[in-house]
Amino acid sequence: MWESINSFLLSTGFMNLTGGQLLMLAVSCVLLYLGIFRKYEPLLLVPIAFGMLLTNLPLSGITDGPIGNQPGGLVYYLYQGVKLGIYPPLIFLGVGAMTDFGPLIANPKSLLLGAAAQFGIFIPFVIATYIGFDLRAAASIGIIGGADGPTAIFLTSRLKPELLGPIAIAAYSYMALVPIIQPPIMRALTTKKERAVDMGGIRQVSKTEKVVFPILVTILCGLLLPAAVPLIGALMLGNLFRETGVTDRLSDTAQHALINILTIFLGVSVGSTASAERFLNPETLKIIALGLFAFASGTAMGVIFGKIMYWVTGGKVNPLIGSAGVSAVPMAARVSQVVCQKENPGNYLLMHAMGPNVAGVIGSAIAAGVLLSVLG
Amino acid sequence: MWESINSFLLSTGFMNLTGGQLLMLAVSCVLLYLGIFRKYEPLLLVPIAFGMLLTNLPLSGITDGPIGNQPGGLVYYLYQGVKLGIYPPLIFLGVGAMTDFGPLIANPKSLLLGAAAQFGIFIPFVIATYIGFDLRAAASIGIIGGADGPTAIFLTSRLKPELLGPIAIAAYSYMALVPIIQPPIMRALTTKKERAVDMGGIRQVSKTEKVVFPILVTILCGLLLPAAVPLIGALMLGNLFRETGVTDRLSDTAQHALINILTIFLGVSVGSTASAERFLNPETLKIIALGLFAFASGTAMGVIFGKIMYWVTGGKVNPLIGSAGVSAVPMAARVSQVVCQKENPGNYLLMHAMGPNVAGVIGSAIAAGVLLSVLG
Amino acid sequence: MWESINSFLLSTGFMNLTGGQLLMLAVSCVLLYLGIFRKYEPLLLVPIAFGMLLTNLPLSGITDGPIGNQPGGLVYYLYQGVKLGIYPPLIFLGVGAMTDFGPLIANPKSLLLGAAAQFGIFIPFVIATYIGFDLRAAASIGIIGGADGPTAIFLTSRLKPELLGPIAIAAYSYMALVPIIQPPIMRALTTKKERAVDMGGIRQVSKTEKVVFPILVTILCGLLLPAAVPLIGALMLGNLFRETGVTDRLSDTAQHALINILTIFLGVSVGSTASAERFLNPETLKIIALGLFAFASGTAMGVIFGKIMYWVTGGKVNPLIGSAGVSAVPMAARVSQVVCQKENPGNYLLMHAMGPNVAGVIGSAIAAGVLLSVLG
Amino acid sequence: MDQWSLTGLGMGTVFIALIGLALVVSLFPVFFRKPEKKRVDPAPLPELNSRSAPAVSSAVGPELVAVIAAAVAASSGMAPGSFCIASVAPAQSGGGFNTPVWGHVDRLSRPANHR
Amino acid sequence: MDQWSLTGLGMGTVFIALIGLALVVSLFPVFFRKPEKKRVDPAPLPELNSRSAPAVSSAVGPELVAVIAAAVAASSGMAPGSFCIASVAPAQSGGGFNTPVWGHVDRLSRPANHR
Amino acid sequence: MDQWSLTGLGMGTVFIALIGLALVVSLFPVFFRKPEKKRVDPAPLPELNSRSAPAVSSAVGPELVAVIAAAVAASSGMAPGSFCIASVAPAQSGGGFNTPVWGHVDRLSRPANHR
Ligand code: NA
Ligand code: NA
Ligand code: NA
Repeated sequence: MWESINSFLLSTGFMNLTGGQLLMLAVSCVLLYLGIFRKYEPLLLVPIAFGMLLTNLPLSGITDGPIGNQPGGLVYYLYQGVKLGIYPPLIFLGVGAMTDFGPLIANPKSLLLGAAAQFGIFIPFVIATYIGFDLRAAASIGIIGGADGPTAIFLTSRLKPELLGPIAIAAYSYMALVPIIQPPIMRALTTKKERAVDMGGIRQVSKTEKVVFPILVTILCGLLLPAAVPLIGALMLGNLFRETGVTDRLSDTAQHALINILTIFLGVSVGSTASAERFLNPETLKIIALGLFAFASGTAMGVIFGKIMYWVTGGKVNPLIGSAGVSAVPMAARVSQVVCQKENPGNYLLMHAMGPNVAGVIGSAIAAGVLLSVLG
Repeated sequence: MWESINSFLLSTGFMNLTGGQLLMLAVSCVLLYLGIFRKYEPLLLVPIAFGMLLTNLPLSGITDGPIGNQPGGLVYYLYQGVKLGIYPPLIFLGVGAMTDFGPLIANPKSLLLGAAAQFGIFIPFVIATYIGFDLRAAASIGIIGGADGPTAIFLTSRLKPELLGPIAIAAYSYMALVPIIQPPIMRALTTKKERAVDMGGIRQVSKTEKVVFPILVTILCGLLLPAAVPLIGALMLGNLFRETGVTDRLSDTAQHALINILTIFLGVSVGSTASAERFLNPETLKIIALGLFAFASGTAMGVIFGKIMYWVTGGKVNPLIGSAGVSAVPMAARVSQVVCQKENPGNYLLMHAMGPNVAGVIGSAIAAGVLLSVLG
Repeated sequence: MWESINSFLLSTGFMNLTGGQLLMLAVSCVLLYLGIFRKYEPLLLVPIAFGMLLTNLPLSGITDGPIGNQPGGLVYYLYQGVKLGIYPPLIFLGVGAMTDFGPLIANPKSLLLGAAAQFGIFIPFVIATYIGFDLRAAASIGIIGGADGPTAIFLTSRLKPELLGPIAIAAYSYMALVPIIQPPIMRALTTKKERAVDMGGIRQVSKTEKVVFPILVTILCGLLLPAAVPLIGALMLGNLFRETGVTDRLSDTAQHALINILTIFLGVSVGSTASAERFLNPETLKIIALGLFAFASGTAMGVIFGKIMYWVTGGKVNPLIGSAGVSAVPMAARVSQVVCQKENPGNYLLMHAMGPNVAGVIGSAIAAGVLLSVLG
Repeated sequence: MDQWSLTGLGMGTVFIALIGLALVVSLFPVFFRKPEKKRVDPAPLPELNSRSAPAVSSAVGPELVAVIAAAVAASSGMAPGSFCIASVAPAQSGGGFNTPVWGHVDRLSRPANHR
Repeated sequence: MDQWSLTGLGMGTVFIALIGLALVVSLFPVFFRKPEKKRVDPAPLPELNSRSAPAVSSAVGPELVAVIAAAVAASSGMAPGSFCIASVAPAQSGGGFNTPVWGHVDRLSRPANHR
Repeated sequence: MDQWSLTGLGMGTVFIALIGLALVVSLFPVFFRKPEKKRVDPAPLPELNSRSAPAVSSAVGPELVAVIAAAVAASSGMAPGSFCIASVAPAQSGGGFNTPVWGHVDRLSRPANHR
């Protein structure tokens, strides 16, 4: 009996915990702290951090595949939805059902700013290739600058699944940090006068326009870039459910039960890829650093294009709405509003900034499609 | 670089769009229009039409299966639930949880009318075999006359999956058109006096009866026709959840989150079977025509049996409730009511028509079971 | 044609029903009666009994696996989530989101009582090995004493799936019978004075404590017993969603849409394992008998440990809260309350009994982990 | 089987099934006479502090065992009395607790939160 | 493809796509002029006993058939008139019933329960 | 392992685990003293037009980086200062925007709809 107790003791996690795993347990507790008490995108960071915690408990086998007759672990099965690219588009379905493209339709110029901010994907991508990452890893790092969780996870799961953990954590953390990362850059690149520009109200958009928009985007983007169809198509189908007025049941489920279930599954299984062996190496730090740079460069390029539009239109466009092009809906748009109101407290810029903001979602899905079709 | 841009251009959908696909994009836009603005069963037609649209965007690969290590497309995975016969019974679970069999229990004669209307399945089935369809295709076409989406999709996915697109579209479109298809037939086959018959009130049904009914139907139909168990069993389990009074949680989820999620998945993946190659051929037109004929003949046979019951009972049964036997719950029952009120405005026939209406759901599930057990 | 009608008749269930199946149909109707009209855990017993009913309708094929190109039956696919161990942890996610560990945190001594009641697992386990069950079957029978459906199903599906039917039925039935099984044992083992002990109020627990608790339990239990991670981890993640205050969306979905969907799937597929061949044998009776004994012995050992704590603390602990350690949340705690109030009507013991009650859930998950790691 | 036999078989089965059902259902009023006045409130929750509501009859315990025992006995040819569990004592106090576990957890835990 | 070409291709595609979209969307006001005053009530349910609400225009029937027939004809080179279904008679009564089936079942069955 | 050793192991593990937990939990009052008066309102939404609510402390930025850097350094034996990101400037304005993105999309888009 003593020897079986002994063998049992040797099979406990306490006896098998590596230093790296202990460190990772600490890191996941810090992420939980940031998610819960500092409210860093808690809907994603809490499941991700909990997945990290579970995967770093030794010998639990929850990420192991099936062996012979023995079934695999729980997280192994949940992870299949990430691996097969199922969760991110379906989460986008819910995001689409939550998104109002009205401000974008009212002001189609917004789309240009949503395009410009995608430099935040490609600048860090190029840099990453020069500091030693291969093209697929560099593309996965660059997509952090898309500021869009499902897009980042979709692309990374196809190109470089071993980097899923740090990339998802970087993407969601920096999205939460947008109100801290963006304002200094925005102020540095604009003059007081530019920041004070009042863009007036936005025109009202009819139901018909809102219904036609998602169908049109799907067809045009789908024809231009077939690889973007899963993301764009799902986003636009969700938006169509929202706007028809006769599919409220589907819209409601897409933006509640379905997205919440998949967010739990996605978060836990993405977090579970962050095992100590994979996560604790200098690459992770480089990813975290490049991710910050991605957000910063996207912001900067958005603002710079905003300035160009300011000049071209003779001062009618407030360049601060450019920074909202990085996505991070709706925080980046709110940052534009807050920074603007510092100069001109009565200026209600939010709706104007929502245009580039949602355009940024489309823009980064297209960028992801290009990367996927060339490298995938 | 130019050659890679060139090869990229050649990989866009614009360069690969066939005329058939362009046509199909137009057809899906028309279906979206009918679903959204004309309210043709929008909960199903919108996802189906969007699935058609997606599948006809060239090179997107969303319906491709996995190749080696490369995962399959999103819709390929969603389609598995159709292919394996999982979605339709689970959708029936929700339909059962939404259905009140009270009017049927109060008036068991209704079941006969629900049976008679199933000629609407077998008459077009026989005709289809004579105009060149094989037995499995003809059965799939006939089932359109069941006027029941999940049943039609369940049977077709097992017998003739390549016809799923046109059959699902025909089934849901004609269900939406029931108020236009049925009244002329009903008036042509009945006299003014028959249409005016007032059937009085219906008796109150106790909770015990409502609880016993689904259990009994499952056992009797299941013993008579094993192949109908998935559909009938799921329908009746959902209804049992509704009626027990102690499983409201399950009933609520079956008729909201679960049915909505599966409706999205089912609709998109059924629509995705309608690629240009498959859809654009004269067979599709024949299916559309036979589907209309199926609805018409089901209506006619229901009314004729209603007339027989009128004679047998000495004028106590209004033959207009016979047309409700085609299912298309609850529209066919409402049509009975409206046509009746034309003659006798104070006559409240709706509850009497709900009996054959829900009986028609059971009837067509049984008919599907017979077709499946012989041809499957 | 007559011969094909004949062959069709021979393929009906009526012609193929065995006496055992007829008996099982009757048993499932009785279980439905108990679930619906006597309210024996209806959320589980109704789907389980309906699954039993379906599986005993001959020739329906709903539990058959795929053969060649022919897809499997509906319940075959639903059962995969049981077989692969996916449903029970995800149901525990919802249970965690519904559970308030506050009373346990306020009174950590409760954990001892939750441990003691686990003798209710191991005493019948030992007895079962002596009356002819092998170790894996005996462990599956013992776990009935854990009074925790998902834990029992998780362990049995891994150790002895052929016993799933009787074990799940026994577990849920006896949980429903806790108010009848426990009180005589509780009164037999305690004095009037002991039963009247007033334990006062419980301290208020801060949000921070409630947030830290699930993280800590996951780490400590996960390190001690890796095999318990799926159950404990999911339970605690659900509880974390509940307590953070920033993940209410996820908590809400975990305790409604997700748990309800999986409860339906789990219930039906667990019930479907109870085919006549498997269920109708003397083993089943022994399991039912041992299950009752399991509940009784867990109750008794909980109360005995409660008495020990009564003596050690000089009469400050009411031994009646010990019986709540068997889990069966929250009924066992309510039984403690009711039995206590018989002696001392003003004594509000419920919150004190909730501590051992929820501790019992953790305790039996750990016990299941030990059994799984040694026998799995 | 040709299309006509299949049609005969199909409509025949549909009519047999639905006429059979109609016959059985038309007997319902014989078996389940009085319609209840109102739908029973789902899972009536007894007042926590009250002593009332002994809703579960004292005979409730052995039902499950009796039924399964009878089923097994009938199926295996054992004498029904040869295996006996009679010890589920009909608790005098009882208590009407038989309500869905999860629903309860939910309701119970709320007051605890707000104390 | 090296990182620079890929960047060119990527940003190029993003700009082409979004500029293209911007152009198309900026034509919206031309095609869909008047914004509606208020969002149409989702699936307006006609009063069960009223005779009003002939909301479905009488031309609604043949649309589906016409469109699909035209599509097939265009694709297969058939003469458009060679296959004809004209019998979907424009019902004078009609009735505005075209609302989601499940939603209706739900609404309809409730009064039935409470009678 | 026979049934008795397994029982010993099982009950032993259960007791060790739960006693261990009990010990740790009984230290909670030492670490987390004051119970908060009321549960914090989930994700308090700042008034869109107000300037108040700089809820996020200015030190929030570098936390994530610092922690992960320390973890990597500790694990890889690098000198902690050899890789440095110090540029997450503590924004004076800040803004309390750190709330769940989807929840917000939802809330934000509604007024836009109803304008
Ligand atoms: Na973006
Ligand atoms: Na039907
Ligand atoms: Na327990």
